[in-house]
Parts: sequence; C-alpha cells; structure tokens
Amino acid sequence: METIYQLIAGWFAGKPEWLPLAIAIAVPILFIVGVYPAIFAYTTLVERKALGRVQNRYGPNRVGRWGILQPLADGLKLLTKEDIVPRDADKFTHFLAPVIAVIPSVLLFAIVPIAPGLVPVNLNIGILFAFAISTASVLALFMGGWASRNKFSLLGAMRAVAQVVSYEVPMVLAAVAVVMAAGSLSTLDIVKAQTRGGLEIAGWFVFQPWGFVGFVLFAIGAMAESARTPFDIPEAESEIIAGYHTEYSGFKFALFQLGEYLAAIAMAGITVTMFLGGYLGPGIHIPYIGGFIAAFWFFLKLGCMILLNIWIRGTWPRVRVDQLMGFAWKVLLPMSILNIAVVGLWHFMGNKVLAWGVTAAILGLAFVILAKISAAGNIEKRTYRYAN
Amino acid sequence: MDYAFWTISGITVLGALLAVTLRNLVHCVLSLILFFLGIAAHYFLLRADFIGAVQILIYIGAVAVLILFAIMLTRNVTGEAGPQEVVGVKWWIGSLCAALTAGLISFAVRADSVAETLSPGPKATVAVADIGKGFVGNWIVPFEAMAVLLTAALIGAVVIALEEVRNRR
Amino acid sequence: MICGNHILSWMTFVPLIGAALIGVAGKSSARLIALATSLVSLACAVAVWAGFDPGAGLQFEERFQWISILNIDYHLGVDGLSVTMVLLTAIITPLALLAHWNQDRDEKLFFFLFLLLQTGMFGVFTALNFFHWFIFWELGLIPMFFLIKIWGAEDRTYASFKFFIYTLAGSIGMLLAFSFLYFATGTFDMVELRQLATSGELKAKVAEFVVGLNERTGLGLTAAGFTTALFWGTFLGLAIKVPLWPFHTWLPDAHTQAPTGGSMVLAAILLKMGVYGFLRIVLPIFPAQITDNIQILMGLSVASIVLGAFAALAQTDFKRLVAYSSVNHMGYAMLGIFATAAVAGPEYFDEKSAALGGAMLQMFNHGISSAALFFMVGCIYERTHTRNLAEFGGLRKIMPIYAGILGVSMFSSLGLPGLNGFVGEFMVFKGVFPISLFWACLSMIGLVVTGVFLLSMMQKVCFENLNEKWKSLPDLNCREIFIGAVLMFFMFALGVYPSPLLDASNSAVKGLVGLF
Amino acid sequence: MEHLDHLAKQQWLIPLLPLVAAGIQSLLPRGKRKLSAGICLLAMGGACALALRAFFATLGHHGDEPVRAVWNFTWFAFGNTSLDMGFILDPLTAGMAAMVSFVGFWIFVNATGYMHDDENFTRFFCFLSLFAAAMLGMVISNNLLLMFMCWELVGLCSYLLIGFWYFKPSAAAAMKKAFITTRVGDVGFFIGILLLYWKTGTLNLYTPDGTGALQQEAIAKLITEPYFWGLTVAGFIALMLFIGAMGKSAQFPLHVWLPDAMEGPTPVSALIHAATMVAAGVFMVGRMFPVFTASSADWVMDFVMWVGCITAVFSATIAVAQFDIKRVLAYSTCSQLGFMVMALGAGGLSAGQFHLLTHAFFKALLFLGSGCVIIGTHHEQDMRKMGGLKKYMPITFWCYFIGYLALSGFPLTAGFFSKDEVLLQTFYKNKLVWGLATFAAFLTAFYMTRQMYMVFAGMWRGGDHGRGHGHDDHGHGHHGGHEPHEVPWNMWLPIAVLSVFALLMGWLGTPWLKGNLFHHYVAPHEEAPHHSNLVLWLSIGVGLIGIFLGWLIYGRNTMVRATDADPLQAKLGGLFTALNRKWYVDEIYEATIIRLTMACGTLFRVFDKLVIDGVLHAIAGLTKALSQVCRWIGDELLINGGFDASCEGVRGSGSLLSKLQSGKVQNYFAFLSVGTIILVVVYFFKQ
Amino acid sequence: MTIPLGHYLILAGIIFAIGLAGALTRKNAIIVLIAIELMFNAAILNLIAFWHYKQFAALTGQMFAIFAISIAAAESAIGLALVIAIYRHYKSVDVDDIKSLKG
Repeated sequence: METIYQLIAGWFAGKPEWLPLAIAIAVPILFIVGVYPAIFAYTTLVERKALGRVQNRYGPNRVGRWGILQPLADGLKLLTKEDIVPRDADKFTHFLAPVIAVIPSVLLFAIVPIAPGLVPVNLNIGILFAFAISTASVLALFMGGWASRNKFSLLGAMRAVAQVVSYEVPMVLAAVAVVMAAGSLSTLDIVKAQTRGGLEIAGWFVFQPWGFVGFVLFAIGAMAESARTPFDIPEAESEIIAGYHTEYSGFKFALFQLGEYLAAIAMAGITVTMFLGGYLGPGIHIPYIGGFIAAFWFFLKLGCMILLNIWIRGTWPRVRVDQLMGFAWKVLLPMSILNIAVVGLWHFMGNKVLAWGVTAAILGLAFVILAKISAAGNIEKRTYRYAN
Repeated sequence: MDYAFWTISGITVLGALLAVTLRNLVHCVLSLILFFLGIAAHYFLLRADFIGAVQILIYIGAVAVLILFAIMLTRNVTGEAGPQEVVGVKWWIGSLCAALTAGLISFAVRADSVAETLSPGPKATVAVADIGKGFVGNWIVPFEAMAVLLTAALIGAVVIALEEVRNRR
Repeated sequence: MICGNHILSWMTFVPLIGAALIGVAGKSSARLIALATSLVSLACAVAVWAGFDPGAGLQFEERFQWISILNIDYHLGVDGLSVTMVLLTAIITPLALLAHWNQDRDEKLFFFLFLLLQTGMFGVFTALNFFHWFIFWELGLIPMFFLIKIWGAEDRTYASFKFFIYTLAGSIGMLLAFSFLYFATGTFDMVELRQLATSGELKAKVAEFVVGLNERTGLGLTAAGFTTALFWGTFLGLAIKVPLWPFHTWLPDAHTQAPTGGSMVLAAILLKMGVYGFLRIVLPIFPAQITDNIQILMGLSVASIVLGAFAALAQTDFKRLVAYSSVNHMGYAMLGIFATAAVAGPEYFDEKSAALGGAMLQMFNHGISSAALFFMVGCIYERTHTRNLAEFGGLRKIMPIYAGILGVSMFSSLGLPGLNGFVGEFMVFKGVFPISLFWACLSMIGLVVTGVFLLSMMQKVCFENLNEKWKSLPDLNCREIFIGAVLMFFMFALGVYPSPLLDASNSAVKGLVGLF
Repeated sequence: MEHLDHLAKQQWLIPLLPLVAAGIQSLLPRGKRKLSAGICLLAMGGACALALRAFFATLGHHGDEPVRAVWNFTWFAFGNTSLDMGFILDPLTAGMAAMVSFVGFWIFVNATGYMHDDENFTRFFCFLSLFAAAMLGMVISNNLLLMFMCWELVGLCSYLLIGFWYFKPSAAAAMKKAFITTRVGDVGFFIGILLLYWKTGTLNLYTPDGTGALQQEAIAKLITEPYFWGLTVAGFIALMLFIGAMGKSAQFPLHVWLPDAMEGPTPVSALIHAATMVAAGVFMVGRMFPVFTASSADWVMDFVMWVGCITAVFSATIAVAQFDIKRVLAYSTCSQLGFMVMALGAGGLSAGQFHLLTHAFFKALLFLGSGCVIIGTHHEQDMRKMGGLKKYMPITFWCYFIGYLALSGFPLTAGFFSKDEVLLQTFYKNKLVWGLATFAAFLTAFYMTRQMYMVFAGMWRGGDHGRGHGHDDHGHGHHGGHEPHEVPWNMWLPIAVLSVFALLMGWLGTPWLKGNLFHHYVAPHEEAPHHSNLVLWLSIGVGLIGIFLGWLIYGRNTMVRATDADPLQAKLGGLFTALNRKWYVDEIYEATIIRLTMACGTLFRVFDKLVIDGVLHAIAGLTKALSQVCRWIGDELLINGGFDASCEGVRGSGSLLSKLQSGKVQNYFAFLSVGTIILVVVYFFKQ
Repeated sequence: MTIPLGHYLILAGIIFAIGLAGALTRKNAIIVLIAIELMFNAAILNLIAFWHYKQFAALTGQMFAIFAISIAAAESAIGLALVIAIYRHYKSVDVDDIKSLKG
C-alpha cells in the first residue's frame, strides 16, 4: 500500500489529496479480490485433475479442452441452484455464516508480500494479525454448524472448532520461531531476513534445521487449520455427512468452499513467506523486471505449496479424532516448544556451521524420542476379523 | 475519525447490550464477539495495534470459543433451554445499580475538566519489539508471574473440568 | 561446601524442610522424602564428622543474636561431647525410617513426625544456648508422644501419657532451675555459664541473687542450698530422661508400646539426650553439687545397673526385657560420668578420663546395639504380633539370618569382647574401679545378670523347640538385613577399633575431667 | 633372639588364618561342604605350620635369659595415656599354640566325618574355625585384656557349639549354663584385670623395657601393698584371676557346666571341652604364674591346690557312676583339670603344663574315639546299650585302648609320666593332697576300665534295648538295632595319629632321660622336685589296682542286657545314686542361687510395678482429683455458666444475621455494588 | 481527532454498567461470565484510552492491558471450568440454584 502510494503519489501532483490514497487502497483490494479467487477457481480444477491422476482416472475433461472451463461451469451451477434453508434453522446466523467464512480468508492476503515492498498492507504486527484473523474463521464454521439445527452439522462444527483451536497452538509457536529469527512480525521484514550473503536461496529458513522443523509444523498446522485432508475431520462424509455445511446449498455452499480454499491458499502464501523465502529468488534485483521476477517466484512457490497440499490430500488417509488431537498436543506442541528453544540456541551460537549441526542433532534426537513415545502403545497389531 | 469513533462505539454498545439481554445463549456469544470486534477496532483506532490483534486473538479466538464450548458442554445445545429469566426484584435492583453506576461515571467524567478536554498526544505507536523487550526487561517479574498464573489456570481448569470424568473411571 | 558455615543449621533443619515437603507431597512419596531428607542430614553429619578436629574445642560454631532483649543468642556448635551423638542420630534415624518402610497407616503423619523428631534430636545435640536447647528438648518429646499414641501397641495410651507427662514434669524442674540461673547470671548460654562456673563467678552471682531474693521474699535461703536445689531440679529433668533408677518406669512402658522405629530412636538417641545433658550442663555448671552428693548419685547408677538387670530377668515380654536392658546400660554410662566427679584433684586423671570416655563410648554403643535389638524385636513383632517370650522358641531353624543378627546384637549388648559393647564397659570399669571399688564391685553383679537375662532371651526366642504356629515365618528381607548389617558393621568396627570415637571425644573429655 | 622378635611380630598370623576361614565360612552357602571343609583344614594346617615354626624357633635356647619375644602396639588412646596390646612368643605360648593347632587340625579332620550328615556343616566349621582363632589368639596374647577378649570369644564359641543342636531344649539350656557359669568366673577375672591395670598401670605382660605387668618392677610393687583378707595385692589379683580360671577350667564349684556341655557334637567336646578351651584356665594361671608366686606369704597357691585336689577327687567319684560315654569322659576331664590345677597350686608350672599337653592328646583321642563309637553305633551314647564293639570296630578299639592306658596312668604311656610329675609335685607340698590325688588316680583307672568293659567287651547289647531308654539325641533318625560298623578313614586316622602321641609323648617329660626335657623347656628356672620312688610305685600300684578292680567288677561277667543294673550299684547302693546324680550339685544350685536370682528379678519387677509406679499413679490420681474439684467448682459453675449465657446471646444474633447469607452469588454482588455506589456517592458529596 | 478522553471513559462506563446489569440480573451463569468479560473489557479500554491520551511514549498502559487481558483469559477459563463442574453437579447453570452456602 505504501509502496504504491509512493509510486503513484508523484503522478497525481495537484490532484486532490485523497485520490492517490484511494487508488493506493483500491489497487491491492482489487488485486486480492480479483487474482486470488481466480487462483482458487483453477486450484479446484487442478485439484480434481490431480486427484484423478492419483486415483488413476482422468478428472474433469468435458468442459473445454482439459476441462479448462470446468470452474466456470461449477460456479454457474452453484449460482443457479436453489438456496435451501432448513425450517428450524436460525435463519440470520445461517445466512451470516458463509459470509463470515470468506471475510477472514480474504483478510489474510492483506499481509502476504508478493514482491519487494509489494504487500497490500505492511502491518508491523503482520504475522500476529494473520493469526488473529485466522482464528476468527472458526466462528463461521461454528455459526454455520449451529444454525443449521442438524446434529451432524453441529458435530462437524464442534470438531472444526476443537481442531482449529488445537492446531493453532503449535502453528503459532512454529511461527514464533521464525519471528524470533527475523526479529520482526512484519512479513516484509521476515522475507528480507531470509537473504544471506547476497544469495536469495541460501537464507531461506527452511534450509535451517529449526526452520525445516518449523516449516513442517507450520505446514501441518495450516493444513489442519483449513480442514483439508488428512485433517478433514469436520467434514468427514463417511461419519457426519458433510459436517457444518451439510445444510448449505447453492451459493452459500460456494462461499464456504471459497472461504476454505482461500484460507488454504493464504496459509500457503504465509508458509512461503515465512519459510520458503517469499518472493526471494534469483534475479529479483534486476532493474525494472526484478519485481515481476519476484512475483513469479512467489507464485511459483505458492503453486508448489498448493500442489503439495493436493498431493497429500490425494494420498493420505483421514486421521481419527483422538489421533488428531493427540498428535497436536503430544507431538507438535512439544516439538514446537523445543524448536523455540533451539532458535534461541541458534541465535546465540556464533559459528553457524556448528550451530547447524548441533541444532539438527537436538531436533533429530527430539524427533526420534517423540516418535518412539507416541508410537509406544499407540500402535496395535491390526486384526482383520472378517478377512481371515 | 469522529465518525469512526461514533460508529464503532455504537456497534460496541449494541454488541454489549445484546450480549446481556438476548435469550438465546449462542446469540449472546455472537453479540459478544461483535462487541469484542468493536473493542478491537477501538484499539486500532487508538493506535494500539498490538493490543488490538491480541484482543482478537484472545477474546475471539479463545474466550469466545471457550464460552461456546461451555455452552455446548452444559447441554443447552440450542442455547434456549436455559433458566427462565424473570423480571423481579433482582432485575430491578440490578438495573438500578447499573444505571446508577453509569450515571455516576458520567457525572464524574463530566465533572472532571481534564478528562473532558484532554486531546490525544503525538501520533505514534509503540513498536512490538519494544513490548517484547519490556516483557523481558522492566516487566520481567509480572511477566513470569503471569506465566505461572496461566499455567496454574490451565491446570486448574483441566482439573476442575475433568474431576468427574476421572471419578467415573 | 554448599552449606558454608551453617552446616549444623542445615543438618538440624533439613528434616524440618522435609517434614514440610511431606505435608504437601502425596502419600506414596512421604517415605521417600523422609528417607532422602534424613540422608541429607546424614551427609551433613558425616561432613561434620569428617571436618571435625579432635584436638580443638567447639567447632562449626554459629552464633547470632536472636532475642536481644533477653540476651538470647542462636548458638550452635559441636565439640567432642556432641559430635558422636550427632553422628549417632544421623545414622539411626534413616535406619529407623527404613524399618517403617512399609508403614501403611497414616504414613504421611508418621514420617512427618519422625522428621520433626529428628530436628529435635539434632537440635539438642548442637544447641549451645539453653533457650533453644530446651525448645529442641521438648520438640523431641512431642512427636514421640504421638508416635506412641497413634502407632503404638495395645497399651499405647497409658504408655504415651506416662512418657509425656513424666518427662515433661522433669523438664519443668530443669526449666525452673535454668530460669533462676538466668536471673542470677543473665545468660542462657551454656558456654558462658560453664566459664562462669569454672571461674567461680557463678557462685558469687548466685549468692548475690539469693541475697536479693531473700530481701524481696523474706525467705531465709542460703546460697549453697539454693544452688543445690537448682542442681536437683536440673538433675530431675535429666535423670528422668536417662533414665536413672527410680525414675525409669516410664521407659519400659514407652519402649514396649512404641512402634519399632520409635523404640529404636527412643532407645538409641532420646535416652542419650539425658546423658548428654549431664555432660553438657550438670558436670560443667554444678561440679561442686555433684561431688557433694556423689554417693547418692553413684548409688542410683549402680541401682540402675543391678536392679535394671534383675527386673529384665523377670520379664516375659520380649520388648520390655530389651527396654530394661536399656536402663541397665545407661546405668553404666551414668556410673562413668559420676565417677568423674567422685574424687577431686588431678590424682586420678587418667582413670576419670577413662570413665568419662567409656561413658561416651557406651552411649554410642548402646545407641547401636539397643537400636539393633529393638529392631529385631520389631521384626518379629511384625511377623507374629506377639511379644510374649513364652510363645517363641526355635526361631533360628526357620529364620537363621534373624537369629544371627539377633545373636550379634545380643552379644554386643552383653558386652562380648570384639563387639562394641565391651570396650565402653571396660573403660567405665577401668575408671570407676580405682575411684570407687565398692560401687564398681557391686555393679559387677549387673554384668552377670545382664548375661543371664540376655542369654535367656536368646534361648527362649531362638533355641529349643519351634512353636508350630510360626512354622512358616519368612526370614528377614533385604531391607531388614540391610538395617541389621549397617548396625552390625558398627558393632564389629567399634569393637575392634574404637579409636575414632575415643579420639574425637578425648579432648572434650579431658576438658570436663579437668574441672574436678 | 632377633629371629624370635621377627616371629613374634608374625604371631598374629596364626589366629588370623582360622579367623579368615571362619569369615569365609559364615558367608558360604549350606551346600558347599567340601569347599568349607577344605578351607578350614587348609587354614588350620597353615596355622599349625606357623605354630610349629614358632615352636621350633623357641627350642634350643639354653642361655640364662628366658626365651621370650614380644611385640606391642597401641590399641586406642584415652585421657593422656593409651591402652596397649601385644603378642608374645615364649615356650609356654609356643608349646600351647603348637598343641592347639595340631590337635585342632586332627579334630577338624575327624569332624568332617562326624558331621558328615549334618545340614549345618558349614556353620559348624565356621564356629570351629572361630574357636580355633580365638583360642590361638588367647595363647599368643601378651596382654591380659587381649587374653580376656579372646577368652570370652572362646567362651562364645563354646556357647555356640554346645548349642549347635539348639533345637534340643537340653542343648539350649546347656549352652546358656556354660556361658553364664563361666561368666561368673569371668567377673572375677575382670576384677583381677582391673586391679592389675590400676595397680601397675599396664596390662601388657612383658615389655622390652621391663615395665610389663609380670616383670620385676611391677611385681615388686604389687607385693608390697597389703589388701583384703590377708592377701597382698598380688595375691588378691591372683585369687581373682584364679576365679576366672575356675570358671573356664571347670573347677569345683563352677564345674557344673562341663558335663552338660557334652550336648554339643563330639568333636566339639574333644576340641573345646577336653583338649584346649578348658585348659585355657590352666594356661592362664601358668601364664600369670609370676603373680601367683609373687608373694610366698599368700595362701592363694594353697587355695589353688586345694581346689584342684577337690575337683580331681570329686569329679572322679562322679565319673564312676555315669552311663553316658561322653559324660564319663567329661567328668574325667574335670578330674584331670583338677590334677593340673593342683600341680600349679603346688608350684609345679611345668608339671601342670606337661599334664595339660599330654592330657590334651589322650583326652582328645578318647573323645574322638567316643565320637567314633557314637557314629559306629548310630548315635548311641548310653554305655549300657553298647558292648562287644571290639569285634565290630577294631581300629577304634585299639586307639581307644591306647588312650585308656594313657589316662589310667599305665606305665610308660604319656599319662603315666605327666601324672607322676603332678603327684611328685604335690608329694613334697602336702601329703594329704598327695593322698587324695593318688586316690583320684586310682578312681581314674577304675572308671576307665569300667568304661572299656562296658563299651568294647562282652556282646552287642544295642539290639534289645527298650525304646524308653533311647538316647536319640541327635535327631538323625534312629538306626538302633543295626549292627555297629567301623568308621570311615577320616574319622579313625586322627585317632590313630593322636594315639601315637598319647603313647609316646610322655618321654618328653620323663625324668629318666637326661633330665626332664619339658621342664627345661618351659620353666628352666624352676626347681624340679626330687624323684621319689615311693610316689612312682604307688602311682603305678593304684593304677593297676584300679584296673584290676574294674576287671573284677565288670570284666569277669560282663553285662548281658542293656536293662541290667550296674554291678557297682548293688555294692554301693544309695551312694551310687548320689554319684550318678553328681552329688546333687545342680539341684543345690537350682534351689539356692538360681532361685534367689529369679526371686530378685521378680522382686524388682514387682517393685517397679507396685512401688515406683504406685507412687507415680498416686501423684497422677491426686492431680486428677484436684483438677476435678477445680472443674466442678470453678469451671462448670462459674465460668462455664456465664460463658454459656453470653454464647447463647451471640448465637441468637448470629442466626439473625445469617439470614443475610442467602448463598446466592448475585445477592452478594448486589450488596457489593450498592455499597460501592453508596461509598462513591458519599465521596462525591463530601468534597 | 477531536474526540476527548472523556468520551472513551464514558463509553467504558456505559459498557461497564451494561456488564454490571447483566451480572446482577441474568440467571444463567454463562451469561454472568459474559457480563464479567464486558466489565473487564471496559476496564481495559480505559487503560488503552489513558495510554493513548496521557502516556503516549511509555509502554505502561499497553503492558497493563496485556496483563489484564491475560488475567481475564485465565479467569474466564477457570470460570467456565467451574460452570461446567457445577453443571455436572447440580445439573443446572442457574445461579439461583447454586446456594449451598446459604446460612
């Protein structure tokens, strides 16, 4: 916002004072509202195609070549479907829920930088803001589930709330590690902190032991937060039909989908920003086109993260509820707390090569121990009662 | 900014009023969230960004969710089958007390010339890093005390809520 | 050293901390805390022992103002008189705790009281100011009262009240005497009082005080009579604790009814508090009074020896018998102590040192062997729930280890050469014999009768035919063997090589002997 | 002498070996019999070798100065002095140590056979080794206190070994009796030690610088001072020490424990109660001889002699009427100990010690032989149920026969020479004592002949004995009725070896070779008594008469049935019964001393209960009564009454106020709010 | 920027009064807790307002607010746990039903 303002403030010399400001505000908003939903739309397509490949089938291929118009068709279909509201539903809340579902997701993009200096809002509390907003997303799920007056919906909603609240903790703690390393909450600063010795790749936090651990933790947390497989407990169709959006149809359903996917994409964006160097990449300092190259790197990484999500969704079974919570509290949480300590160690150890080894050893050991502990007693030999 | 103040204040007061008057518990909580949002907005308005974010994170993300859970766990799933509210002596006394309190505070503020005329100071915010340094600097003791308190609260809450579950086993 | 100059305070108050911890800890961890605490105290005591310089006087002294308006200091320190007792306390307490390792009734309270008791005992042996010495003295009393009252055997109420009230009554005499001393001299500090007494100022001050008292009250007291009264008051308090005949009847009851660990501590340490009081207070402060009444005092000691032994002979209760043996053995220690004061002048210096050193050794030895005997009684009581000697017999066949340890303890108590009991008795007699041939020869009767009753006990418990009732009694387990082994180690070690203890106490002993 | 000093420093090794063996035994599990026996024999053999080395080192010094080396050290310090200890090597010690370890070794060998079936085999050897250690320690000690300590330990081992079969009430009683009886004597010993310590300031017997308690300086000090009962201090000390010796060596009033001690296993009887421990008293008197002989004015030596004499005759008479094979030997031991003591009392140190040595060999032989008999007849001890064993156990018989000859004083055997020496010694001292001693020698020959006939001659009477008389004491299951059998080699070999010594040892002390070798060895400065043919022939004569009389009564017509009355019984009548019941000494003790002691015990117990506790309870009751009075008048009436009334008032107002406490949190909150508002309002309007 | 401090204070006062009324009148324990949260927030709003107007450069106001928020969070956690426990015991969340301490 500030960058755009400075960029264009010169062009509007003599014009009313508010005009460049309004434009500087409007451009990012338009960008967010325009580009990310498009990404969402094609993400759904890519997802369905990829899942098809995973499941040894074609995926959508009827609407347009390679099914390229499929998202458009879906959108049209949903828009024209009947909007059904259950008779006993709390109508106001029922209506409000999908709306609220989208808002935090969209707000999240406000702090995701896509090029040097190019971030919709450069908040000095950026990451904290993101978490504050993302917490609010659970409200939508709860409202939707509760307002439907359907016990499956409510169950789904409660599951969603519990899951989001639980995974929020390790995720925030994983982010704390990054914040500690970068020394700032601002996303721009965090990205800048990931350059090292003039190289745009070497400094990515993911290449440091704690960063890698943080990345894994954060990615898992993000996946759970946006309720994607294998963490789609809130909408596990084999157990509770479709969870909180069982009673939704038409455009409201589409909004839920939109919110969910946008949240996932935004989380992927934040992941990229925090661990994968954001827009950093070779060539971003080339005059004039450097910014575009940076944006290219960012979106490339974003795409990779999305593909990773899809890949995991296609190949992993859904976890059980108790496993889900246990995993969050017994594995992720200790690991992330340890990670914070390790970052401190990293910070205060002068020799980074040595530090790399030491921190890697500590975290590796902790991982092995945690794996042993969580595996002990948890795994029983599976009995195939009827197959034998 | 005046408009912003008045709008946000209106939303806040509305949220607060609804939160204590609505029959449906869940609606109460939703109103409460509205109220929290309003307060957070006030914080942003007062250039306390960090506090605002914390307000959202803690109140909406944690306290509200906690209350929702409490509601769900007390089996009033729909939020309607709670105790029957009566407009009795208690109601009158309570309302009177509240009104008197509000009146007294207004009176006090009005009577105080400084409060009535004091304008905001220079336009600046406190950097988050300063707050962080404050935590481990001047405020280290209260910070640690807070850590102990929160841990105790966490354990206490778990123990209190789990007691009968444990007994059942 | 972590504890710095306050190692004695640490040693004394660590049990108190442990007691507090037990208060907040769970049931199952009480015993662990208690043991750990007493082991910490043991470590402190061992450090004190290791750092103790036998040649020097008071060591590890701690002194600072406590209640300045009354001129009361917090004054701790050990010298040759107390260092062995401190060590004994530190050794016996963990063993007594171990003896109750499987305590299953009110274990928290039990271990709490035990640690409180330990603080009291340590306090008595380290305190050098009468004020808090007395506090600790009473602190040793109260937990023991509850230990007997709550965990005792069938007659516990009677025994505990007898123990408590009797001892308390005695303490009152002592307190009164010391209050008067305080009024006369203005200090409670034992070291200062000793100096005053040695230099003769005490006498002058008491005389002055008596004059003032007479003026105010119109009584016709004489200074000498008054001092003698003070002496008897103090004597009463200490003699009941020791116990000297005829103040001993609380002891068989209390010992018999107390739980095993209680008996162990009671016999091994609490009795020593009385003897220690004689060494610390009576000998230095009232030398003339002892010398004046020496025949009575020695007579009482010999009566303890002989009559205690005879009374033990007629017992049918295993524990009571062992309890009476304590009366008998403390008689030897007292005889040694009083022999020091029996004749004035430097003529019998070596004999007196032998008697006093022997008494010191006897205290330690009795601590070890009576603890072992009481522990042995406790082991068998735990298994059979009877103490009637007539019901036992032939236990050696089924419990050989038990019989072995009992035998060694019994012989140690009997004064068999090669075991610890002998050296102390020999030295006491070595000293007493030239000083007072009459009393020494009279007490020899005790030697024989001691043998008779202990051997009869052994015969009734371990030999002859096995009572069919006890055919399947288990032998001692590892824990009990450990306790026995530790005690046996000391019996053998001190029997062969008593030098460390004697050397440690020698300079203090010489100092005391030099007063006469 | 340097060599001797060197050896003296190593004396402690002699007891150490068995001590270590005992330590190992105590930790060995029960099953390790072979290992246990091996260790013990090895240790004992080693000790024997060391003792013999020391023994041979003391031989061959014929100079004027006594052969003696000591090594002293400080045990502990007290006051300004210290207590020293030390070891000694002189002929007395060396001879005794060699004898103890040598005889002990063979008894150990025998014990491996005797105890073969016992489940506490290792325990037995543990005690036995401990005993050997203590005994050797006593022998080599140069310090009265150390000697006393070992003395007591010896007593302890005796106690443990007598009670080895502790489950027998008789054994349990016997062990206690032994310990307590000797302890009575020990008190005397203890007093003697204390007195010696006091008067001489040292307990070391000899020191290189001449300050030892037995050396000139100290002795001179002791005899100058008169003490009780017309004795000098030295005499009094000697008397006290002798009381100790009486206990240990079973002299007349304190002899009662020794026969009862036969409850122990037979090797124990042989080792402890025949060969070594009981001789400890004699040894001690010998060791302290300078004190005994210090003052010629004292009557102590006469006392010693008379005690020995009385014991010799008294026990011999009892031995005549015993039926238990071991008891006969036990009383015989008493009697022979009396001989030794008598010799010492008569001033014959070498005579006493010589008899001690020879007696050790042949009495050990006899006891081991009786052990063989007991094993051979399947744990039978009653002589009436034996008979004809010569046929079944030839080796045992011949060895036993040699022992019998030696004990009976048959010419040219060991016992003959030593007994002759004793008689000679007394002959010059006191004719009456000599006569009594000769009579005792006659009795000895007689009762031994009786025993020989009852046990070995005639025919086997074991098969038909009534069950009621069974002496199944060992709890090994009864094998009665089986034929007796010869014992295994490890049992007969020791007696064979010992019999050689019993036969030939006497030649060491014979006056016929160039002087009395033993006398020169042990007491070169002592004046040897003149040889007397009268004594010699009379001694031979009474011995032969005794044997003849025995043959007359028992040999001509041997007993046929176990239930037959003793032929002597018919001749002596009531006297026989009195002898059989040991002159009723035990009964007298039971009726007097023991009863008195127990009565004292009961008296003081009751005194505690009634008088002392009674006073206490009276005081307590008085206090209670007083407190009751205070309670009724003061508390109940005045204070409680008033207090109750005011309490009621408080309670009433409290119940009124408690209405305010509705238990509803909102009410409280409302009160709070209203109160705050009021306060604030007041605050405002005050301004 | 013409809003004076007094406005914020009065706003906080009103919210506080609303909270007080709720806490005093409602019977549902959860609502009571909600009302208490309102009062808390009113207080914290005051803190921030004072910070904004008076102590701009100093951290104290914000710090205080953070601690207050933390305490409030802890309080609500414990409070709700209590409510759940009470509900389990009494099968009711009506504050008028919970009066075991009635004198």
